[in-house]
Amino acid sequence: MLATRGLTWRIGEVAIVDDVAFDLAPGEFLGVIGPNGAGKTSLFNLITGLRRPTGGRILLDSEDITALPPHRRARLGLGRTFQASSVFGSLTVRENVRLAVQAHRGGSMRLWRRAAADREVAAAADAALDRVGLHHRGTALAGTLAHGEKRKLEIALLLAGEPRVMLLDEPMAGVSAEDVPELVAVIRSLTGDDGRSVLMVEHHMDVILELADRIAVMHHGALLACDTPDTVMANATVQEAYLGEQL
Amino acid sequence: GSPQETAAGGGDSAAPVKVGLVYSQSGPLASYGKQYIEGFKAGLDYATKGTGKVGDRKIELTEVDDAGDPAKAVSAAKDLIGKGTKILAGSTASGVALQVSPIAAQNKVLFISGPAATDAITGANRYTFRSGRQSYQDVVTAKSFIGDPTGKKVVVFAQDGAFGDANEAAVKAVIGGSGATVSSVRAPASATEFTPFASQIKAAKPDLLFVAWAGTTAPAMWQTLDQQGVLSSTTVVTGLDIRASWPTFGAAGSKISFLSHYFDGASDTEAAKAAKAKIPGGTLDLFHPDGFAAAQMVVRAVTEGGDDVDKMIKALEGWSFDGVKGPMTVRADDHALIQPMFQAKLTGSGTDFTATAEKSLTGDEAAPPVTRMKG
Amino acid sequence: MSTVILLALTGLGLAALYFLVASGLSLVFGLADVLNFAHGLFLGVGAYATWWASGNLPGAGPDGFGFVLAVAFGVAAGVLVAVLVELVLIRPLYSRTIEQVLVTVGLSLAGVALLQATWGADARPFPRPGWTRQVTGILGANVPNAGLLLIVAAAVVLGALLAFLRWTRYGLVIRAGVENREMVTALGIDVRRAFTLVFAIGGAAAALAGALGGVYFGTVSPGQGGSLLIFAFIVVVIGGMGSVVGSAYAAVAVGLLQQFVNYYGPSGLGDVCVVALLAVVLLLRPQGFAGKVATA
Amino acid sequence: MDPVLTVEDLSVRIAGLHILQGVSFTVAPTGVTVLLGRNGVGKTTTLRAIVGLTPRNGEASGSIRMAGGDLLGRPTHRLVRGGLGYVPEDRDVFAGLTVAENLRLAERRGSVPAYDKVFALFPELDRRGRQRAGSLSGGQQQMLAIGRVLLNDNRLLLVDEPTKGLAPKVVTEVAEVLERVAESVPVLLVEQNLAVVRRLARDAVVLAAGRVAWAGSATELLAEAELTRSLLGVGSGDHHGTPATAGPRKDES
Amino acid sequence: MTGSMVEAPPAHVPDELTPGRSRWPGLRPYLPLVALAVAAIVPYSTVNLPGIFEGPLNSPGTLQLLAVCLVFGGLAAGYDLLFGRTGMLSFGHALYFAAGVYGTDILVTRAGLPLWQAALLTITGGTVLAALLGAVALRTVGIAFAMVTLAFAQVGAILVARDFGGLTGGEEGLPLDVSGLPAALVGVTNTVNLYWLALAYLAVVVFVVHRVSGSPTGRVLAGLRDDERRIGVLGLDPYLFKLLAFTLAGGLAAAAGVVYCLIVGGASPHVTSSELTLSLLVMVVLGGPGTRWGPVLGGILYMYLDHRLTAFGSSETVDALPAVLSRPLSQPLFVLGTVFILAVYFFPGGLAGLRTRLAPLTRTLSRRPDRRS
Ligand SMILES: Nc1ncnc2c1ncn2[C@@H]1O[C@H](COP(=O)(O)OP(=O)(O)OP(=O)(O)O)[C@@H](O)[C@H]1O
Ligand SMILES: Nc1ncnc2c1ncn2[C@@H]1O[C@H](COP(=O)(O)OP(=O)(O)OP(=O)(O)O)[C@@H](O)[C@H]1O
Ligand SMILES: CC(C)C[C@H](N)C(=O)O
Ligand SMILES: [Mg+2]
Ligand SMILES: [Mg+2]
Repeated sequence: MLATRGLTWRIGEVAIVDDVAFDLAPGEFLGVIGPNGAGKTSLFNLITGLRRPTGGRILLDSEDITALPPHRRARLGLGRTFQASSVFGSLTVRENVRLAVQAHRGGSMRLWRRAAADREVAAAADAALDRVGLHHRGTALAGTLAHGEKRKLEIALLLAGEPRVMLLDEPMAGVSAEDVPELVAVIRSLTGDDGRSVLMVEHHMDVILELADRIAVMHHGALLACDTPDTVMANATVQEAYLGEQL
Repeated sequence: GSPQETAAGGGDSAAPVKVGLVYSQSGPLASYGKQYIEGFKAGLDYATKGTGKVGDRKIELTEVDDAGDPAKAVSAAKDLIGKGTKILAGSTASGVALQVSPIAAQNKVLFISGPAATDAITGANRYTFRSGRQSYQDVVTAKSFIGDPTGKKVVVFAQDGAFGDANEAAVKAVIGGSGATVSSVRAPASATEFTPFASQIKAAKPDLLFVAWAGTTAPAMWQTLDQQGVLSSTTVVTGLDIRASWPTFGAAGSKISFLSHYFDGASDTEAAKAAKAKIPGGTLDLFHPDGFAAAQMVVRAVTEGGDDVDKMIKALEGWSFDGVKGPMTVRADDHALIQPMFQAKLTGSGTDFTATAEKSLTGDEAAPPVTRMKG
Repeated sequence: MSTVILLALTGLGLAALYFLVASGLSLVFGLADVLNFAHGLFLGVGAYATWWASGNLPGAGPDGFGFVLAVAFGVAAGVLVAVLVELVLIRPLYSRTIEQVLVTVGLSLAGVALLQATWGADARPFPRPGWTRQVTGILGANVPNAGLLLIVAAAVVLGALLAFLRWTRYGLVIRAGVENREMVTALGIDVRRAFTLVFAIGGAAAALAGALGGVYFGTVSPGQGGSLLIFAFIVVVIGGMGSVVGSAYAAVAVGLLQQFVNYYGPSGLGDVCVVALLAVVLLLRPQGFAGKVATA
Repeated sequence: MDPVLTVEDLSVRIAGLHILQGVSFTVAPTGVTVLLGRNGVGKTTTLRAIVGLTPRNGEASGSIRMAGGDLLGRPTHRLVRGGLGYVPEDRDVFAGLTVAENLRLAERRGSVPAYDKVFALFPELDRRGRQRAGSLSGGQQQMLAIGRVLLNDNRLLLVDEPTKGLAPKVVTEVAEVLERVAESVPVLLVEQNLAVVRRLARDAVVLAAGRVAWAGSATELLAEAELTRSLLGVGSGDHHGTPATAGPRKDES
Repeated sequence: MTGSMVEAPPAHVPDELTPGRSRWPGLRPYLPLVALAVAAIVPYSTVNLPGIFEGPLNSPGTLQLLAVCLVFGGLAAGYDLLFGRTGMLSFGHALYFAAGVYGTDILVTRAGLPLWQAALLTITGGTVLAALLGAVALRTVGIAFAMVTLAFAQVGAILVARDFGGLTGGEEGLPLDVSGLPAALVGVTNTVNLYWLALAYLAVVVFVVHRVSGSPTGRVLAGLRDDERRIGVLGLDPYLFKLLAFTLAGGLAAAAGVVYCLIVGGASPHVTSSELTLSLLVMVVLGGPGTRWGPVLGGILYMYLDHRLTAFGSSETVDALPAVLSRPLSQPLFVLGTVFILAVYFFPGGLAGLRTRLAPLTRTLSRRPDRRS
C-alpha cells in the first residue's frame, strides 16, 4: 500500500533519514520504535510531504508521490497525527472535526454556503467525536483542552478524513495511565475497517506490542530491522540501543 | 428634518457674514498656516478699519484645521457650506487647494486659495481665486537673474512629483521659451543623499541652476551642492522660504541667488506697515501677505456682493488693490493674482541672517501667462 | 573614476546612517522581539536633546569637547526615554506582540506630535563642528566629512554591539529570553532587567543615530526619524531580523544600490530598486541575508 | 523531620477557571515525593505555582512555605536563586543556544557551578558542548534540562514528567539519575510512568478535581490494588510504560 | 520567532462559528437589520449632539464625516478578513484601497469614463492586482510576508508620487472631475447620497465577511489562522485559500476606494501610505480582531477621532489650558496616539471584548438591588 525506496533526508552532511525502504501492506499495523532522535518523526514528515527528501521515493499504491505537496497526498488517503498536538486552538472541538470532515468530502471552496447547514458534515463529525469519546467536549475551545483530550482530538481529526494510511506519532505521550486503555482501544479499531493501514511511532512498548503486526526499528536515521514483534524484541542491538536495562 | 436641507445663507442685512478658513493648524505645514492666519486677521483689521464689520455686518470667521489632508479639508468645506458659509479661504497645501476648489464650484461658493503655490489653481473655475503667488511667478523672477537667456544652458533641479513637474514645465516655458536650453535633474522627494544629483548637475555645466525643493531635506541638499562645488561654479536660483529656514542654509546661503515671494523689509507699503503693527512679534514673513490679501479680497467681495456669490466674483475680477507686497490685481481672465516679486540676498551667519532686496519685479513683469478658465 | 569613488564613499556614508538607525531596531527586534515603531521617536529625542544641550547645557556646544558632551547628553536622553518606554509601556505587554506593535505605533504618533508641539514643525539648524561641513579629497573625490564621521561611528557601534553580544552574559540571557522568557526566570535570572537593558542600548543607538543624523542633515525636525525608519526597516529585514552583522551587510547593499542607481538610472528608481531588493531577498530567502535569528 | 515544603490551601485560577481548589500537602526533606493524577488535573499548575510561574491571566492564593518563608508572590528568579530547581514539563531547553551556552546560562551568581558533578552524571553533555540544543534528541534535551538545574546547589527540586516521550532505555537512565540526585536533595516529581514512580517515590500525593485525593506512602498506594485502581484508574498489575514481555524486571526499590 | 508577530492575532472564536448565547435568541439575527435601518434614517434626524458633531445629524458636514467613518468601518472589516480571520499580517493593504481611489479618479477624470464603468473596471482591476501580487507575496509567510506586501505597497506609493505622465497629480493629488458624474452625487446638498452609498458599502462588506466566515471556506480560513501545516495535512491547499482571502480582501478594499473617492471628491497620496495600513491594523485591534462588529466599530471610531481631534485641538477648552497641556493637546496626532496606547491597556481584546469584560460589572450592578431587598 505505502512503500518507500531509498528514502533519504540530509541536512548538510548529516543524514537525518538514511536510505529507508519499507512496505506497508493493506490492513497492516506497523509499529515504529527507535531511540530519541532516530528520525522517526522526520520519516513521517517526509512521507506526508512536510519535508522534501534529498533522495529516494515514496510510493502510495505503487504511484510515486514523492513530488506532491502535503494536501495532494492527504487527498490520496494519507493522514497523520502530530507528536506535539496540533489542533485548531481557537476553534471549538466540534468545529475542528467538522473542518477535517469537510476537507475530506470536498466543497471547502464554497464561499456562499452556510457551513453550519451541512447536516452530513455535522453528523460525520459527531460520529468521529463519539468514537474517541470526546462528544461531551464538543463546545470547548480546542486550545483549552487538557493534554490527553488533545491527543484524542488529534485522532478524531484523523478519523474524520477516513484515510487509508494513518501515521500516528506518539499518540500515548503524556496521556495519563487512566486514559491509556481507552485510547488503545480506539487505535486498535482504526485498522478494523476495510484494509486500512497504520504506521505508529510509540515509546510505550506495551502499547506497541499489543497493537503492532510488525515493528520497524530506526536508529541514526536508518532502518535497523523490520520484523515481527518477537524477532525484534529478541534482537540484541534493539535491546542494547533502545530498550536498555528495564526498570 | 430633510436629508437634503442645508442652512439658508442669511439674507438678513444685519446678519454676520460667515467666512470659513480651512488651513493647516497642525501637520507639516503648520507654520505656513500660522503666518497665513496672522496675516488674515491683520488684513481684516486693515480692510475694515478695525471694526471687523462690513457695513453693519460682522465678519464671522470659522477656522478649521485640515492638518494638510485634503480629505479633512473637503469634509470641513462641506460642513461649512452646509451651514451657509458663502466664502471659503485658506488652503496652505496645494493638494488641499486643488480638492477644495471643485467643491466650491459645485456648490457655488467663493473660494480664495492661500499659500498653495500650484499653478493649477489659477483658472481652475470661476469660483476660485488666489491670494498668494504661483510657481510660474517664481520662475519668471528666476529668469530675471540671467539677463538675456538666448543660448544659455539652464538646469532645473526639482523633486519628483507635481511641484517639481510644475516648476520644470514653467522653466521650460519661461526661460526655454526665450532661447535657453533647459534640461532637468530630478530626485525623489524622500532622498537623503544628494551627491549623485550634485554630480549630475556638475557634469551638465549649466549657466543657471534653478532649484525647486521643498521639505526638511533641503539643508542637506544645499550643503551637498555646496560641498561638490556646484554653488561656486554657476548661478543658482531658488525660492526663499520662511525666516526659520534661513539659518539652515548655513554657508551655502550667501552663494545662492534668491527669488522671493516675500520677506520682512521687501516692501514698505501702507499695508505692510499695518500688518507689521498688528501681527504677533512684529516681523513679517513669507505667507503673511497671502493671508492679508485674502482678507482684503473677502472684504471687497462682501462689500460689493453681499450674499450674492456671482456679484462677489464680479467685484473681484479685475480688481486692483494695494496689498502688503505692493499693488496687486486679480486678473479677470483666469483669476491669477498679479503681484510684485523680489530678488533677494541672504547675509549673516550662525542663527542670525538677514535678507535684503536686490531688485523687485512689478506685477506685470512677473505675470504668468493667461490660462483658459476651466469651469 | 572619481565619480565612482565619490558615489561609493557617499553611498557608504548613507549606509552607515542606515546602519546606525537599523542597529538599535535590529537589536530590539531580534533580541526582545519587539517591532519598535517608536524607534523613530528615540531618534528624534536624541537629536533634539543634543540640539538643546548644545544651546543650554553648560559646557556643551557645537564644537570640540562641547559637541561630544552635547551628543553624550542626547544619547543619555535617548536611553532614558527608551528605558521609560520599556518599563511603563512594553513590559506589561510581553508576549502580546500585536499589542506591543500598536503601543509603539501610538507612541510614535504621540511622541513625534509632542516634539512638534514643543519645538515646532520646522527644521532647526543643528549645531555641529565646523569640520563636519567640510570635505576631504580622496582620490579626486570631495567626500563630505559628515559621511566619513558616520562611517567611523557605524563601525564603532557595530564593534561595540558585537562585543556586547559575544562577551557578556547579557547577550546569552537575551537570546535565551526571546526563545523562552519564563524559562530564563526559572534559571534564577532577572530577565526583565536584561530586556530593559536591550531597550536602553537600542535607545542609545537610536539617539546616537539621531544626533549624527542631525550633523549629516544639518538640521533637526520632528519627522526626521520617521522618514529614516522605513529604510531602516528594510535594512533590518533584508539583513535577517535581529542579526546585527546582517544589518551591516544589508545597509551597505542598500546604501550603495541607492546611490549608484540614483546616479546612473532615472529618477526615483533608486528607491524602487531598494524595495525590489527587499522583495527579491525575501522571496528567495525569507529569513534574510544572515538567516539566523537573534545572533551577533 | 520537618517537611522541606509545605503547601497549604493553594488555589489557582487561570482565565476564570478554578484549577486548583485548596490543595494542601507537604514534601519530605529527603527522597522523592511524587505528585500523581489524571491529565489536566493541575499537577503542572501546582509546580508552576510553587516556583511563581502562574501565568499573567491567573492568580494563586494560599500559602507555600519553605524554611519558614512564604514563597507565594515572590519573583521566580529570586526563588530559584534561593535554591529551588525546576525542570519543566516540556524540557524547554534553549534550542538556539549550544549545550554549553545553555549550561552557562544556568550558572547562578554567588555559587561555584558544579560542572564535574553534572558531567559525571551526563557525560553526553560534555561531549556535545558545541551542539545546538535544538538538534539534540529528546532524551539528550531532558538530560540537559536536568543537568542545568544540578549545576547549582538546591534545597528542593521540582521535576515535571521527565520521562515523557523518552525511549525506554533513556527512561531508565533518567530514573537512575533522579534516584541518585534524590540522595542529597529532596525532589517533588510529577510522573505518569508508574514503573518510574514505583522505583523512585517514597511519598505520594494524588490530585483529583483540583484537590488532594490521597496522600501518604507511595509503597502503600501502589501495594493496594484497590487503592491504585480507584485513584489512578489502573490495576496495580498494569505496569504501563514497561515492556510486557522483555527482560527480567528489577525489584521495586 | 520570525513568525511570532503573525502567529497569534489575539484569538477570538469567530462569531459565525460559535453557537449564539443570547438572551433573545429569536431577535438576535435581526439586530443587524435594525441597526442598518436606524443608520439609514439618520439623515432625517435633526438631533444636535453638541461636542460630538459640529451640526445636527442631517447637516452635510456631519453626514460627510459619518460617510468617511462608514467607509473605513467597511475597509477595516475587509482587512480583518485577512488579519483577524485568516491570521495573515499584510502591511500593504493600503495599496488596494489606493488602487480603488486612484483607479476611479483617473478613469473618470483623465479617461472620461462614466462612473459605473470606471467603478467596475477599478474593482475588477483592484481584485486582479491583489490576486497577482498575492500570488507572489504568499510564497513567504510571517514577517517576511508582511514586509513583501509592504514593499509592493511602497512601490505603489512611489509610482503615485512620481506622477508619471501627470496621471496621479503626485503629492498634490487629483481632484475628481464631477462633470460626468450623476447629479445626485455632486454638491453639498447631496452629501446624504454619499452617506447612503457608504452605508451600503459597509452593509455589503459586513454581509460578505459574515457570509464568508460562516461558510465552509471561512472554516478553513479560521483553521489556517491556527495551524497552516495542519490544514495541508488535512488535504487542503493553504496557499489557495490564503490567496482567496487576500484577493477578496483586496477587492473589497478597491471597492472602498471607489466609494471614498466619490465622498472626498478626489485622490491624494495619503491613501497610498504605509501609515494607512498601520492604522487599519490599529482599527482592527482597537475593535477586536476576528469579531463581526469589532473591526467595523474600530474603523468608525478611529476615523471619527482622526477627523474630530483636529477640531478638539483648536477648541477653546483646549486653548484655555496652560501651555504645557494645550500645546500637545492641540496636536491631533498626540491625542490619537495617546488614545491607542490607553485603548491597548484598558480594552484588551478590543471594543468587542468590552462586553465580556463588562459582564461581571453588569452582573454585580444588577445583583445589588436583590441583596438590599
Ligand atoms: N530542521 C532540522 N534541523 C536540524 N536537525 C534536525 C531538524 N529536524 C530534525 N533534526 C534532527 O534530526 C534527528 C531526528 O529527529 P526526529 O524528530 O525525526 O526524531 P524522532 O525519532 O522523532 O525522536 P523522538 O523520539 O525524540 O521524537 C534529531 O537529531 C533532530 O535533532
Ligand atoms: N494558561 C492556561 N490557560 C487556560 N487554562 C489552563 C492554562 N494552563 C493550564 N490550564 C488548564 O488547567 C488545567 C490543569 O493543567 P495542568 O497543565 O496543570 O495539568 P496537568 O495535571 O499537568 O496535566 P498533564 O498530565 O496533561 O500534564 C487544564 O485543564 C488546563 O487546560
Ligand atoms: C514650499 C511651499 C512654498 C509650497 C506651497 N505652500 C505648496 O504647497 O505648494
Ligand atoms: Mg519524534
Ligand atoms: Mg502537566
